Amino acid sequence: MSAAPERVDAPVLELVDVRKSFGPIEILHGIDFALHAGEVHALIGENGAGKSTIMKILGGFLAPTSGAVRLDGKPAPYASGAQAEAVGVVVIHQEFNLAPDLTVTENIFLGRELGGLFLDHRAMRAGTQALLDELDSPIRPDSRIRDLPVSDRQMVEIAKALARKARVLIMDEPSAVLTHKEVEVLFRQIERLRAQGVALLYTSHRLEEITRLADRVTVLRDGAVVRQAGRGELTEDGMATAMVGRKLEDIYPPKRHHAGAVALEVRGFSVPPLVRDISFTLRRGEVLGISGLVGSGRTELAEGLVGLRAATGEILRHGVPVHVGSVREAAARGMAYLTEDRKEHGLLLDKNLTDNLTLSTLARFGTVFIDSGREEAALTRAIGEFDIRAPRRDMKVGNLSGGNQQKLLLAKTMLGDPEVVIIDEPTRGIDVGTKSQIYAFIDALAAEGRSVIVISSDMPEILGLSDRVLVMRHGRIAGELYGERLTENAVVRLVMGTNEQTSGSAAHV
Amino acid sequence: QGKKAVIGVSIPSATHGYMGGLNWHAQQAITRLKATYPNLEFVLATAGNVGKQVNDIEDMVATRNIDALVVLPFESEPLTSPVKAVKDAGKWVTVVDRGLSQPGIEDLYVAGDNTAFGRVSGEYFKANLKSGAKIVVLRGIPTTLDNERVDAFQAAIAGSGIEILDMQHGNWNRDKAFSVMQDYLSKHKQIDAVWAADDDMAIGVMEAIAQAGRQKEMWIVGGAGMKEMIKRVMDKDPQIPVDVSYTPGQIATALEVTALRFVSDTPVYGRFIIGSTLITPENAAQFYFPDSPF
Amino acid sequence: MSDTTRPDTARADLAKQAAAAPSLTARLPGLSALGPLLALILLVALGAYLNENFLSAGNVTNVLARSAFIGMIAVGMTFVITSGGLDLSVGSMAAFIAGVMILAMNALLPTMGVGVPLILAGMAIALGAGLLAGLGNGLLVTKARIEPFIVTLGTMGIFRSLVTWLADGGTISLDFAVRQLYRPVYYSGLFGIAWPIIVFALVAIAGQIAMRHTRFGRYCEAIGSNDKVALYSAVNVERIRLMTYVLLGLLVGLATVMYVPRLGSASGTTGMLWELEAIAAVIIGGTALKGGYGRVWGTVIGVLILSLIDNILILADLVSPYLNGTIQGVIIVLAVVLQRSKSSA
Amino acid sequence: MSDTTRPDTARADLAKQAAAAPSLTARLPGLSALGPLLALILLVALGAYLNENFLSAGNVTNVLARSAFIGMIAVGMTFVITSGGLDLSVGSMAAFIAGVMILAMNALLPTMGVGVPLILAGMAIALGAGLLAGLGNGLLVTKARIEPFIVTLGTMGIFRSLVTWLADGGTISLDFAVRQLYRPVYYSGLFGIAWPIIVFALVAIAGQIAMRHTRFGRYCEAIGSNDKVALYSAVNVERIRLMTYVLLGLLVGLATVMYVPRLGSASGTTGMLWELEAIAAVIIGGTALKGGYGRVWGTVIGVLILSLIDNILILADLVSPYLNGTIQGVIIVLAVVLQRSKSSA
Ligand SMILES: Nc1ncnc2c1ncn2[C@@H]1O[C@H](COP(=O)(O)OP(=O)(O)OP(=O)(O)O)[C@@H](O)[C@H]1O
Ligand SMILES: Nc1ncnc2c1ncn2[C@@H]1O[C@H](COP(=O)(O)OP(=O)(O)OP(=O)(O)O)[C@@H](O)[C@H]1O
Ligand SMILES: [Mg+2]
Ligand SMILES: [Mg+2]
Repeated sequence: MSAAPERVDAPVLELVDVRKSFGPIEILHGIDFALHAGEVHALIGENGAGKSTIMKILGGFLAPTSGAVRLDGKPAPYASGAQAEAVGVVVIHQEFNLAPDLTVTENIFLGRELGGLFLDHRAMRAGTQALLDELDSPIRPDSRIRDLPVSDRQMVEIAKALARKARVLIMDEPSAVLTHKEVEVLFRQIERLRAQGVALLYTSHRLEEITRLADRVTVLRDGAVVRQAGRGELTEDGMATAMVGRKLEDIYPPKRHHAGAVALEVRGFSVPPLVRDISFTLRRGEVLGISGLVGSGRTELAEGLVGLRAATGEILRHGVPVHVGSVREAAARGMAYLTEDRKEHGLLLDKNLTDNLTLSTLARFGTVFIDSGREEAALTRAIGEFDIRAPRRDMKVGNLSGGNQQKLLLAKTMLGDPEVVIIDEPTRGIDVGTKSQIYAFIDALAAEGRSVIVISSDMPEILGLSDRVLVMRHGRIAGELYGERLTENAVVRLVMGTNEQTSGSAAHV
Repeated sequence: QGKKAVIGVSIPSATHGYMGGLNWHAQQAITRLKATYPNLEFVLATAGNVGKQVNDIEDMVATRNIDALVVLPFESEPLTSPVKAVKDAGKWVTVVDRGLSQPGIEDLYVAGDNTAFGRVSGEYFKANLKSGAKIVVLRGIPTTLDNERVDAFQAAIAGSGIEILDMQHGNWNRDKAFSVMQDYLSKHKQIDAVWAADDDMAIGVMEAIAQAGRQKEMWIVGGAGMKEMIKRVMDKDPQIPVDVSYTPGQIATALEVTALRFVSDTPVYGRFIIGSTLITPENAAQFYFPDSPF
Repeated sequence: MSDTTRPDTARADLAKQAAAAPSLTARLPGLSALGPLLALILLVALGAYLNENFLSAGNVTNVLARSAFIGMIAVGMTFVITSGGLDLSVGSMAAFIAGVMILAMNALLPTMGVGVPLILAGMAIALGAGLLAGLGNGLLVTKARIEPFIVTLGTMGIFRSLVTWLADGGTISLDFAVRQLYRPVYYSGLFGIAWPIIVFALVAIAGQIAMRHTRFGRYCEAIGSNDKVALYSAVNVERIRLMTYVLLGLLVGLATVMYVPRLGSASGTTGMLWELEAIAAVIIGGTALKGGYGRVWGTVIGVLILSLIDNILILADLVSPYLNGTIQGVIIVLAVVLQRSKSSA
Repeated sequence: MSDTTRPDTARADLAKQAAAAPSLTARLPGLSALGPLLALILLVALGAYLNENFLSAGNVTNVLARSAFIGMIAVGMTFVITSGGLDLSVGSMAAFIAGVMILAMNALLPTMGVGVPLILAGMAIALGAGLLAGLGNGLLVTKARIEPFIVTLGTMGIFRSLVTWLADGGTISLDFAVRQLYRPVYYSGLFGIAWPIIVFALVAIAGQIAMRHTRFGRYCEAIGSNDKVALYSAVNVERIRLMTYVLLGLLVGLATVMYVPRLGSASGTTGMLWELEAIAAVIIGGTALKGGYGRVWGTVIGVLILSLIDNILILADLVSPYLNGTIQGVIIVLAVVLQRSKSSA
């Protein structure tokens, strides 16, 4: 079925009949695949299809179990990521590959510091600043990675890769944690590199990005290539169908408008230093979206609400003021929060699926002793419900594919059966097929009479899911939109702080 | 004699029973001397290791302007130069118990006799055991003074036909001695006597023997004159027939004699060797200090 | 359509495999986990080869009973280390508790008289003192947020010097008559098994169960693995951390309750270097020093390895006793080499 | 176009905010970093208050010179800990090196005679022995992949027992004539500053520069922070780790070179507990025990704090000497409380 236009020039980097197994389980089944200079090649597939594994093999971070990696037609002369970088094959990893205790500059130049016997701090700092400027990023070169929000960390990853002067640049879901504006910056860089003749490999679950960027698309399903296509040959629908193996319906559930009693009321809520004076109400059966730029304080607000950050102001549940000083208290009040930072705050990467799934609700699994039977049953249910693809149930969560980690995190949050659930970036890195499942799930929560807050930087997602949208800017609520007035245009204008009257044309954020 | 004088006292810290006793005697003597001679001031420092002791001595000279130093060297060799430096600075030096490696530095030397300690013990074994008797030995912390004692002991029993089955380090520690003795008892079917070489170790040894129910088989000689042990000797405990004195009170003697130098014109130069005597039921009473913690 | 069948069967396979639940490799402890056990077995074999009395009931009882103090403490230490902490103070704490306990019993003697109530009072005091000491460490770590290394280095010095001070530099001894009554708690036993061994076994079993089958153990691992994640997962991180120190304090108290009847005394040297031995036992047993993974049964093996080395060195006249430390060091390292595969995997 | 300007200023504002706020806390060492310094200053003030001679040249020289041994070792330890390692063997290693050095010098004496060449030969031997000892630790950690805690616990016992064995349980002494020649290396100096102080200062400065301004230091931090990341970034993780242990071994050798002229001997108790003191100094100085962040100047302050505590305890007859440990412990904990703000942030 695959019918891609044959390229005449020789590929730069190539996989020939590559297979990869982890233990007894084969993940990749004979992949053939080539990257050409001056071309953006997109690799798409469901969560766990093997995209990251392919990228790691290309970048020298994993060795194929069988098959060959060829650079310029010859066997690739590298056995590690570091050696690959030395010959110009650079990877932006899906998992962050930054040392948390080091600063932005130190990370960007790690392994290739400037200076002779002594480090040339000034030059490295200037170099970093230049890179960040190029990326239009306000990150300070001296910030420690530990202190940066995820989106900024991703920008640092990108800057680090750009600094590597690549011949081949492999990007594993670089846009997943970025906002539209940052994605635009990224795309400009990608286009610049393509023009310079760099061979690029790109993956994303946002199919519109693929349509826009890719000169060539390879569709992966369960570790095998099922389709290759040139630019314009596949519509987004076509890609989704090829990935999932079945036709996808409209991914957003129909809107409901039957909100019930007020479940949560927030009055004059401030989370120092940024978030000030937030008030809103949330009804039963309602999905409330919160939109805003990166750094507008959405995460801080959410973390304040569930007691993870010191906050002032009032929280009322069912009209009664409650004290929420910790996640435990929040849970006791029926409130749960799903973090946007699954690596640092969400999952124990070196523990197995069960331990992670039940961690926040362990009290429900037995009284004195943990009932591992019930835990296993819960995992089986979660695997089914959220379509978690794990080769083995007892594997470390860190070895799950990125999207499956996110699904597990969702399952973990939902296990507590919360009445009010705040989901920060619910579908980061989740494939289109599963996205609709998650949307349906969120919809079902609301239909059951629960209240959901969705924080998302994905505009269609916010619009498609929410009954009502709060827009935050600079730590304050910039406006509230619902019903007729809930349009992309209106949200964008509030997000950007553009005057309501100026009927602007800001289409992209 | 109204002139103020500061006497620095540097001794090892109370890391085992004997040193505990020595600390106690030092503090008692200081309290007593301070009360008697108001013009005397004392600086007491205890050290857990050689380095710390040298530091203490330096500090006393540099900041407390001591006129005299009473020192019980943790080890002889490394303290020789630092103490010599004190002497060279014109201070009075009293050395207690362990001599310096270079003779003639100290003005006054008050000491127990480690060689005698081992010899007296060995002679008792030789006199009270038949040829072919089997004994086990517990040694202290590996140090020169432990070597001196053990060498003298071995020399004293030489030719007696007494067989030393085992010699392991009990580190002058009850717990360690207890487990070493337990292992000896598992290992050796016949043991006729134990030289525990220290009363703290003897206590651990006794417990191990009691546990094995072999009290009747062997007797024990410890050393240093811990009050509980002296009591047993006085009470004619067959397990503890004798003890060997190595009095921690020697520090008090040294302090008193040194103090005399500053409160009177009594010439006090010289060497006072407090020999190690065999403590038997007959003379035990004169070694018994029920108030001492040791 | 033929190209869709392959992935679908593949997916079904995957699902089946996943459903097949914890696989063999995870259920069996695996070579890495068996490392210390192997080392223990080798040591036992060596001991039996070197000395026929090695496997005698008497020697086995001795070794096990001696291991009991460090053993109980090491079980508590496993939880502290698993949750990312450390406690250097346990040895001094044991000495301090022993001192306090003996002084208290001697003081209560005139009013209570020699009898079981006095012993029980002493035990209660020891456990109470252990609890308070552990609480102190725990509060300094969790509330004052000081590095555990520093907190417990500080309290190590404090406890040690307090007991020396209480003992006036010498030894604190339990009244003779009381001791006679108390002695059997160390020396006697049930069905021929000494009490310390029984208590240690119970502590070890309870510890293993607590680590694997209770929330507390699970939370300790979670906190040690990533305390931020634990915090976001509604785990009361501070309380669990505090509890590990309190538990350890209690176990030090319990160890002291078993220790005092042995020699009936405490001094400034009691429990010297127990902390190092306990930590070493924990690490030899396969618990990660950085936290996140605890293995109580491994700790028990670690403790046994350490006390067997001493036992064997004395039973066999291998070399100069000066070199005991060398052999000890070599065996410790070798015991861990046997589980090297773990970190290299 | 007007609608795009606003957001851009908004972002610029944000950037400004971001630039303004953290810089104060990050650029300046900040309260957290100044904590140990503050503790040091308080201690000096206390000492000066208690005794007029405290600030005398003699006393200051004494305190600094004796800090030099632990100081040099602690500087090396800072690198080891920063890169996620640990070394418990340094104290025993120093004793062992001192023993080997003295025996070698005594053995060379008949052929070389008393003279500077003999001293230099001794120094070379000490440094060589340190290098080899560090290499041994390092290889066991990196090649055999054993937990540094276990490796160095093992080698701690090994070095300690080897020196006891070499000394035949007693003391190894440098020939008297040689000692007289060698003595000035500790007791004499340059422009009135004692040699150990000069050497320590040089080591500290070099260490600070190496940590902040060379690749080696940068890589140590990166490895300690996340060794996977370092590996992915073409850092030779194993070699850097190995180098930290070798460096530490060399510095232990250097410390021994300065130590031997002070006491002229070595025994089984030489360097006892230096490891604990060195590690404590590193942690008090603000280096994270888990690695990833090293602060050499903090270590120097930590060393000075520790040796000042001892010094001050002698200055004032505060209490029973039995309670010294209590005061010491309290001060250590307090010194770190002053930097508590760090972890709570
Ligand atoms: N080290 C490992 N051990 C075991 N299984 C692994 C390991 N690494 C990856 N896998 C498994 O290989 C499969 C492919 O993972 P990969 O990360 O390549 O997926 P992906 O296509 O990138 O998915 P996503 O879109 O969710 O990022 C997954 O089932 C994953 O769990
Ligand atoms: N630990 C931290 N240290 C320093 N600054 C922080 C830290 N966490 C967040 N910030 C800053 O606080 C501001 C608000 O961040 P927050 O994550 O709440 O924003 P957000 O609206 O949720 O954005 P995002 O879309 O990235 O989630 C940002 O400027 C961010 O850089
Ligand atoms: Mg992936
Ligand atoms: Mg956010």
